[in-house]
Amino acid sequence: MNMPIRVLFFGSTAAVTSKREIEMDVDDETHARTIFDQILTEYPRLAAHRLLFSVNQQYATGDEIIRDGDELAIFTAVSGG
Amino acid sequence: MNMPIRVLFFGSTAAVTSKREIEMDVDDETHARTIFDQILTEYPRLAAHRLLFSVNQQYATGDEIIRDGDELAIFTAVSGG
Amino acid sequence: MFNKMPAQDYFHLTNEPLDLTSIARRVVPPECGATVTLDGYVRQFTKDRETLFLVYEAYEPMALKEMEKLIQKAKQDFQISNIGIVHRLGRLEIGETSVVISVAASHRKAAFAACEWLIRELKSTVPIWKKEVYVDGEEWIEGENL
Amino acid sequence: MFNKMPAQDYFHLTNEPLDLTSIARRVVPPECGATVTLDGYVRQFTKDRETLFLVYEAYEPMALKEMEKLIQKAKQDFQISNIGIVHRLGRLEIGETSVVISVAASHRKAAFAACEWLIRELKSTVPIWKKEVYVDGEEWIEGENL
Repeated sequence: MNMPIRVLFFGSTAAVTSKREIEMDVDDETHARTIFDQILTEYPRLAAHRLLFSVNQQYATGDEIIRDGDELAIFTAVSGG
Repeated sequence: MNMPIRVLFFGSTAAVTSKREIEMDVDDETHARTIFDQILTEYPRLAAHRLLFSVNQQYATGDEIIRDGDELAIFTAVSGG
Repeated sequence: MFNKMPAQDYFHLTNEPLDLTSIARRVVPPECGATVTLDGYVRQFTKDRETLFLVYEAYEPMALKEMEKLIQKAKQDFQISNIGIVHRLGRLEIGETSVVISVAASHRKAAFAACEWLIRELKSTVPIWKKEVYVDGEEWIEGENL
Repeated sequence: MFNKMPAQDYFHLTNEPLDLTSIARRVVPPECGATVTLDGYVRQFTKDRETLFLVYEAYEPMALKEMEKLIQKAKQDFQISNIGIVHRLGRLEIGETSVVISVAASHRKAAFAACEWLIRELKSTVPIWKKEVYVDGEEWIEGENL
């Protein structure tokens, strides 16, 4: 069963992908890691960066089970302050 | 040979002596300690306080040789900040 | 003088200029005696390269959650009363304040330690990014600047 | 934005209210990235006794000399750029700022350490005294409050 999720990009990752946000249909009960890997395959230039991942606005390990409507994000090491 | 000097009081020491400043005539080449001791004798209630001493706006040890026109001061442990 | 509002923690992202005084004052409860405030701003030179201006971008809802976590952790680990954290976003000119962290405490030692911990953690965990714009190009900075 | 005046050390005694922002900003040179500011103010309660207001008095010329010594020593011992110290004198109401110490540095660690050292030294060496005025009396405080 497919379900829609959103993946957000910021700063460097938005520049590399030329996108701020994509929608994807993924299988139910997919691990976050699978989705992140799929995006890295689609945008190989991302791999040159120090990446961080989040699921529903929490830092992600990749083990998270993704559900309908979840909000994922891929961004580089932060530089606020 | 006598010479005039000034001794200043602040905060607690001004309250205890009811004075902000006194003028004294002292012998030339007197040690600061001698003058401070003389004032403590005159105002014995000062001895109940944690006192600090200065000569010409520098913390004093008592060994300073006092000269004409010097500015001495007696005050309690500081409490700014 | 104290504000009429009760002193409290707060955290905030804004596109408007930051005012140190009003931020530092919002965290002060009546039993406190000292506030320590860290004020970060746009440097004109980074390793001899001249910056024209900066752009800060945040993953706003996550940044706010991370800021709230930092405040909770700091209040658990340090003997402090209140914390204020405000980070500016958007375009910042040279010299403008990008971040203010204020910590009020009865004992200033704890306020210093907590404020130093908070800025270090903010720079490594809160999802905000800085783009340096130079005369001859621009780059998103990745990772904490030392 | 930076002031037109070049950033510099300064130290000052005043009967006027203190403004954190303007003090913190006067010490910032273009190569710096952070300022740490200590802001001390009048507590409403000291050990459950309620303060109505405070009076600060200084041995002004000596206090300025001691402040200048602290600045020189701090700049020798810590890797910092500029220091500002302003102490208020006269009558202060509850919540009003009595002292502001701002330290600008390229590396914030040095700014934190120097600011903490400066307030500790100021409280033990600069000839300024505080009188607490309570509902039922008043007293000159002798020695540093902890």
